[in-house]
Amino acid sequence: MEEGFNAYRQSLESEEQSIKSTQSVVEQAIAWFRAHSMFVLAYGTGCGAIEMPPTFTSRYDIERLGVVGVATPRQADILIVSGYCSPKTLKRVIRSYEQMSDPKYIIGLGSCTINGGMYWDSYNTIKKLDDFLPVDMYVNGCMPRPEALIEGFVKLQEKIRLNSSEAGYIKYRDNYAHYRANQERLFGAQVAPSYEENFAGMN
Amino acid sequence: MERKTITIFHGPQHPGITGNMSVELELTGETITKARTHVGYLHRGFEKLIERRTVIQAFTIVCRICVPEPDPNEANFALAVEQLAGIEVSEKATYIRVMVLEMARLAAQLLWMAGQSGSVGLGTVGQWSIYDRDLILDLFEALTGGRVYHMYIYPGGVRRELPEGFLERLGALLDYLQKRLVEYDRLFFDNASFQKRAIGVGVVKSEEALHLGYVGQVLRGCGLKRDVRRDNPYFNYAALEFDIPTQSGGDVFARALVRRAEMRESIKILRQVIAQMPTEGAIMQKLPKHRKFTLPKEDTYVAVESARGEFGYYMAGDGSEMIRRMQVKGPSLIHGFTLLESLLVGEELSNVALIMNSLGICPPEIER
Amino acid sequence: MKIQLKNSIAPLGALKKIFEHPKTLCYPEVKAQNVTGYRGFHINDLSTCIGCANCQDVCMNEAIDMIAIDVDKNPKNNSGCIPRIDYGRCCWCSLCTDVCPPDSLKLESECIWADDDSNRFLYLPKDKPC
Amino acid sequence: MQNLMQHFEIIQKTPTLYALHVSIETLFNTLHHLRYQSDFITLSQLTCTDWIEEERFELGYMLTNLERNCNLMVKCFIGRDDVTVASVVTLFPQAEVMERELHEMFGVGFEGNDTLYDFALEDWQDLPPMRREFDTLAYVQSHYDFRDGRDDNLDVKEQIKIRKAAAKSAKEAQGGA
Repeated sequence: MEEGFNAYRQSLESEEQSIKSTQSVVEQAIAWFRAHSMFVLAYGTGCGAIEMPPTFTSRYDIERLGVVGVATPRQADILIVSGYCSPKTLKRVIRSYEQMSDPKYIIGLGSCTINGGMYWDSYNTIKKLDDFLPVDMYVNGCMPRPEALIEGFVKLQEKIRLNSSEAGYIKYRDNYAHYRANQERLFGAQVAPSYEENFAGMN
Repeated sequence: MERKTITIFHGPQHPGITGNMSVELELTGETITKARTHVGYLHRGFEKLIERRTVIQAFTIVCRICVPEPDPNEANFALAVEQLAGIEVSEKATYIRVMVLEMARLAAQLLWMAGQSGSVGLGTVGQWSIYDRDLILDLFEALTGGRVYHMYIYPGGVRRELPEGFLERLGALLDYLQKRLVEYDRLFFDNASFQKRAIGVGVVKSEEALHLGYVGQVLRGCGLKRDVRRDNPYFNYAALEFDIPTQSGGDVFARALVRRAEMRESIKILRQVIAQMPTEGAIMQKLPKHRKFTLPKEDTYVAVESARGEFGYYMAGDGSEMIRRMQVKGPSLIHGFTLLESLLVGEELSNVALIMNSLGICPPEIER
Repeated sequence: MKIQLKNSIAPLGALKKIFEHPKTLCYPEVKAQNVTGYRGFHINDLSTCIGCANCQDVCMNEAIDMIAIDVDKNPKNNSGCIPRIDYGRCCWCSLCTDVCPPDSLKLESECIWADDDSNRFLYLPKDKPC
Repeated sequence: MQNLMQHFEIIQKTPTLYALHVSIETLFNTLHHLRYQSDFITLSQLTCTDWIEEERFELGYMLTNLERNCNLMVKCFIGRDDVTVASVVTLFPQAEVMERELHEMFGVGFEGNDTLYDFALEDWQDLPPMRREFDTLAYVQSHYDFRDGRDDNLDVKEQIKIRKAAAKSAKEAQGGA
């Protein structure tokens, strides 16, 4: 019996066959391409940004998996929220996320995105990231090691290939009122203009 | 022809910025006419959180203050607590602390090299130097149990004994790095494309440098020999032999050359530490009433030399278990505001990332 | 300083690295090597844990809950409680293991966990002697 | 240093750290004197400590000398509410941002510094956060949510009592039978 990563992969493989039979060949191909070209927005929002250089350079070289960094939100598919978010950063993160084009995914890096982390009693960090943005994958650790970040990416690839209907950007579109209400509650009058009209031409 | 002035934000989401901060630039053509720094994207209220925690609880949080180089924070915290409480640290623990600090300095310089070379478009240097930094982090992992946040230098000593064969591993790594530094010279410091971009850019005037409180490579890059390790020795730096490299140019290239020489000095210090490391002795002086440890109603200021300059803590106790006030003085506060705002005026837009990297501005320590 | 032609050509020496063996760690295919003493997930030896809640007291992140267990594995456990750690709070500082009187709570070197459900990060330490 | 010690009541704290207490009226003149008549030409840190029991703040100007091997803390007690201190921007230009920070974090006013806008916080409505009466945990509880699922946390001391009582009653029941 394998542990950890390999066990997860084995359990997926058996599932994969049953899911694949419901997808058409074209859908499978599109999902495969999506999963193997993930462009990451170079926005280091917190501590976690320090483990991103090792992940992207020669030691761990995540480009093996088709993950590349890009400079602008318009080109990016993945936003890594690397750790704690102050409300001031969160405003910018939301703006960056809304500028990205579908399909787009969020990885929450570190404990702080899950339940506040070690800044749980700080007046200037948010505690639950998924109140404000749809997070597709959480990576645990403080700092998460580069291996953990890679594992997050691999699991995200599996998710894209097998459960493309559960992606965060679809959740964001369907439950926009919920996310918007939370954003308005935190930012008050300073909240960014509503994004809702951009959903119109999509469905 | 009338020239139009436009205002742009350089950051926070920008690959050419050193962390999560932004500079508001007014541009006429390509030339910057006014710069204003904005911080606060990473404000976590450390100083407030520390007021709510006991001494040993606060110990785990201080290393998060500066992300690229957490160890000077731990050293400062330990120094301040020891000074207020009057705790003596054993010789072996002191040597281990010096070793940790110098390893952290090397790692930080290698990370800086990746940023600096990236800002002039030399991608290969970053691929190499971050690999080499990872080798140092591997040693940290074996020694402290953490890759980036070590939480190792504890008030009263250090937390763990040296693992078996650690000094040999460190010695082998130093041999390797010494060879690599020659290759870095060829690839980066002597590279014509870097020299063309860096020489004469971001010149700091040496006559105002001392008065305005600049520290670290900015001072040493304009020929002023100031280093906390020499001027105000802590731990046992007074007993170790090393030089303080200086350059006279004051520009980005001079600061790069200072850092290049400093890496060699760090290796020199580490070799002495390996040779002199005591084999016997305790590594930890237990704090009295460990979990309910109290600080007297006193205050102090301590400073260590980080990879980017003087890093100081002001600490005041009030006779209770909590620390009344701890204020951080990082090198980036003055560099990021007073210096950067004046240095950018008259420069071209493409040099912003170059200058910011060369000053080593690290936003988490500006706003804590 | 004068920039010489040599300085333009010398960096090309880096090309000789093409012939060296790649040094990349291929993580998902090759399992990561465990480091002894790395601060990873918690393990708790239930046959020695006394349920004293020292770990809960010292944790400044309030990451540790004491929860009741069904089966008593240690007769000396007066409270019948064992720690459970919220990994949305933990910072792996290992203070809880430092203050553990019977040394039952430890950190193992396993440390990788990614999940898409944020509510799963409440971790009951594995019952494993160390 | 000897010369300065004759002029001011300077206390030596450690071999390289000196402290000097002045009143708020003489603060600016003292700093002016030190800046132009002595070696202490750099302001490296501006600290503020809240002594809420004594109803006062303690400002600390950390001066460093030309050789960078000696620090002098010039300290001054000021009231906690509606206090303005003369700004030292004219003496030390780097004080601009330090005063901006203290203004935001403690609500201390600095007369003569016209850049006291937002430093780190954006659109902050509450008390200045570093004041002792600002309770960060209460603020967190009213503004942010924590994740659910941790309600089964038990108080260990209670549990020990309950279990002891249960064991006792079980014993008594056994003894009765």
